[in-house]
Amino acid sequence: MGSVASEFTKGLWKEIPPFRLVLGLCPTLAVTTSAENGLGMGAAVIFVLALSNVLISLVRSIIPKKVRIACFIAIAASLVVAVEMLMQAFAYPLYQQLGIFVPLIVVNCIILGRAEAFAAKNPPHLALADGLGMGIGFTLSLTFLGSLREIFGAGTWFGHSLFGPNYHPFSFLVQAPGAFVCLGIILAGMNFLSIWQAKRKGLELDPNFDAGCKGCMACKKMDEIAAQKRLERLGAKA
Amino acid sequence: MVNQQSAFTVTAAPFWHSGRTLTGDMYRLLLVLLPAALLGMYRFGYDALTVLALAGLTAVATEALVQRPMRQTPSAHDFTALADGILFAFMLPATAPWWIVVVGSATTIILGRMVFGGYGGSPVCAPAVGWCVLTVSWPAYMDLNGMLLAWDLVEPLSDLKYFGAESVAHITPGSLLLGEHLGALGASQSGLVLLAGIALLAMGRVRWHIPVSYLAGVFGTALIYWLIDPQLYAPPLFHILAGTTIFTAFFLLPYPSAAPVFRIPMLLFGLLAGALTILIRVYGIYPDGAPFAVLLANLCTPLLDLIQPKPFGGR
Amino acid sequence: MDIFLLFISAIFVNNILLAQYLGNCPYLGCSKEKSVAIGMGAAVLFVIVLATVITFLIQKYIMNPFHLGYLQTIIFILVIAALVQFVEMFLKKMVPPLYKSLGIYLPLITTNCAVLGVAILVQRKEFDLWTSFLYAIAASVGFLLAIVLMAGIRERFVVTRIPRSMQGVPSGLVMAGIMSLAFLAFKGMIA
Amino acid sequence: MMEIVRMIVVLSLITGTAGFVLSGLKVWTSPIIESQVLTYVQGPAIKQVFSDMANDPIADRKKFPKPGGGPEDQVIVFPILKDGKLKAVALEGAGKGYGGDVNVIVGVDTSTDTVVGISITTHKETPGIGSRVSEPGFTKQFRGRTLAQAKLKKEGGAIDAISGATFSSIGASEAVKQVTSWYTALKDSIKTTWQ
Repeated sequence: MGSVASEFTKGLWKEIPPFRLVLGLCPTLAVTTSAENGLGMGAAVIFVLALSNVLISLVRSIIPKKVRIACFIAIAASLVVAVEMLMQAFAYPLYQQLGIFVPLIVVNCIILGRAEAFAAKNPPHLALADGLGMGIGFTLSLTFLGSLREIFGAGTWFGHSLFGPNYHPFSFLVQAPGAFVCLGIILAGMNFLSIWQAKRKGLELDPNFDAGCKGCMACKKMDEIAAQKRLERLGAKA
Repeated sequence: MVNQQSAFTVTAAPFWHSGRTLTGDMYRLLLVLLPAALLGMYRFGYDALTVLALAGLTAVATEALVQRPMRQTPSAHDFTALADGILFAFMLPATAPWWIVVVGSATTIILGRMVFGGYGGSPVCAPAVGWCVLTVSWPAYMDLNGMLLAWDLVEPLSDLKYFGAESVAHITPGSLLLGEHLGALGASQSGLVLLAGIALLAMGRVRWHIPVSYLAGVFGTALIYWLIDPQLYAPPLFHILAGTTIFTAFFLLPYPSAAPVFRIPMLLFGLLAGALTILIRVYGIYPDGAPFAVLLANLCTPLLDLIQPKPFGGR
Repeated sequence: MDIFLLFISAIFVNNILLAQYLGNCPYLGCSKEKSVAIGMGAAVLFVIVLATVITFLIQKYIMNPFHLGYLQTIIFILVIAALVQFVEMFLKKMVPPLYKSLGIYLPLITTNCAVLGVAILVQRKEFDLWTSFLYAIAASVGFLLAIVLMAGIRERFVVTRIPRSMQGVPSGLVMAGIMSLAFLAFKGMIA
Repeated sequence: MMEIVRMIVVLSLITGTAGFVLSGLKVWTSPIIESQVLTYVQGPAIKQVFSDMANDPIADRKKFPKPGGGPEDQVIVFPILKDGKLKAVALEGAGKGYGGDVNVIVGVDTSTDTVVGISITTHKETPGIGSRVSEPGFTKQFRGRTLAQAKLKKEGGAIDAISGATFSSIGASEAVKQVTSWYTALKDSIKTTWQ
């Protein structure tokens, strides 16, 4: 186990959530139509993630193994309800903008993924560092993607016009298809960087670099199922 | 990773080359499109030439630029990028501003094919992707009527969309065939495009199933609507000759990697795209839905291709 | 006729995956193989319809009378989690063939945001029970359609020269973008 | 056995604590949320009706018992004051349109008992057809009408329904009627509250 600093900083670049660990795609795609929405969503996620990590880490020894997922969900859901209320009370326009994606933070794989992979095995101060780091990394990515889409897709940044009236915004980017394409290209860029770095340092490439959502149990299981099906088919043919 | 070319190399010598090459195919494609392009230039003037040249050039340059980091051997000499660029330019208004042509042409190459590994890997028709991206981004600059104000003619499909079937009743099939109306740069020269398509068929570069079933799909669906209410819906022949229908049938739909390869799937593919074209023209917000219909049909290609002939002796 | 419009709208115009961005994790995770995609799609259809109806009844007969609306998120997710567990046990015991084809996907569905998303959406849209039921079916059929089409295309990626850094999720995302672009053709057909 | 007891205890402990904390949070935030919602949903509509307001009707709002409603039902009245004196009030009513409720803010002048104007806050009507009830072409008709005139022509009022959007027009008109009936019932207590 690393130090607080290393647990914190890994979320900022080495394992930055939606770009490296492909976690929490739905809000990443849906709310990044502008930089401001990305930032707001990120703030809500920081709050939930950091607190849920700490709480889960605190109660990790008393939770029975069989119902641990239910406990994680209960804790995360309470925090999400709290965020919902706070957001309505103090940032109502943002709440309206983010819409259904605020309650959906609870099923964001990032929360359960970190709970399962980190908070349930580590002491609270490390869990807090991990949660904050991951949360801030998530916010940075969302703001980055939101800025990219807003600047080119609408010609503004945080609502300020950038290029003047002669700029014809490439509005493909702020529509649904643009979200997918933009995120896909950014992920490809991150992969390209990993490959390039590995080659330059003469290291073996992490064999899992494109395995998809690493922290989320669902995807791992999915690959197992796919492999199993393939085996079954081969068996049937032979 | 069973991902590289090695996936294909499982044969034993000797081989016999059919003589058909990619370069040759593209060369013929560009050649048969030349008359339609020339007529487009004659009708829309110098602008048309600029758009064609810019689109072709951008396509080739983008491909070359993207191939470097992808570590592919440059393949500008096989004309595929040029052909994609020209096919894309054929669907633009002749007066499209330069930046729209550049962005669209680059999108065609990058999103349409390079992200999937280049020509032959693309699951969708690349020029249709470029056209659709531009249409959802800058509808005003892709609006044929609005962009070609300097000409006294009208664009039949926009008129149909906004003013109803009466406003296009006076347009005869003959004038549509000759392209005596506003329209996309090359694609609206229906007569010459049709001749080009027939030439490709005759040369054996395109099989008849897709174009014929597509035109049948367009005709059939339009006929149903026309029979329901001839006052409200345009006649089927109008839908076949107006807009980019014929161009779509011969040049977009049979896009090599994106169309099915078996006979029955090809026929279904064409019919599906034809029906979708009319549905988009009747209900959608875009006057000419043909490239969208191409994309939608392309998405179904892998599923359609499941309808395969049984191998002899297979179970 | 309204039912027809509801279906067209939920399947094509406002597709839950391509226009509303719900359920993208399984969309990208399970679309590498057609058989897996069909299994996942069917399981999602089953769970979404069941969960929507049950959460609707809970909202109407338990939460509204007791003014517990603010606890919607927590109650819904716990109900869905319990429901999925229960369905799994029930299928295992009572309908083994169905369990064999759908059962393996069920544990993964609890954290699928499409399920909670549809349950909350029908509340926000203030549908009645019958409309909610139909909407749940339509939305999940849209999910099934998108994921099966995607799986068909991605199966072919195995034999193409996709650049190394685009393999896996990135090419899947770009393809999803093109699919979403194609579905924009239906825009305006139904308001 | 021990295991099951522990599971139940832990789960109920967690949910119990969560419920306790959340209900506390709810008690704290609900008044703030209410005024936020009013500011961002009803606020702009009130501003549209009364372009020259001196006070903040959202902050000065008062609740009155709903006429004909149960003991817990309440109506919110937004006062428009000038020099500390009541000039007009705004109330929100709802009527059933084509797609769902049409919510309308209605401003009523308290000295003349006429409608100052209406503004649609939320509706679920078909965009482009029923949604035209929120356009000035329809809402302007209510300006300056007496309470009796503020309904559709076929009901004996003075308002033209939008052709092709009859249900939506009826919904909006129902909402206005609801407000006028409340206003008539509450007029005296409103006037005594703000003088």
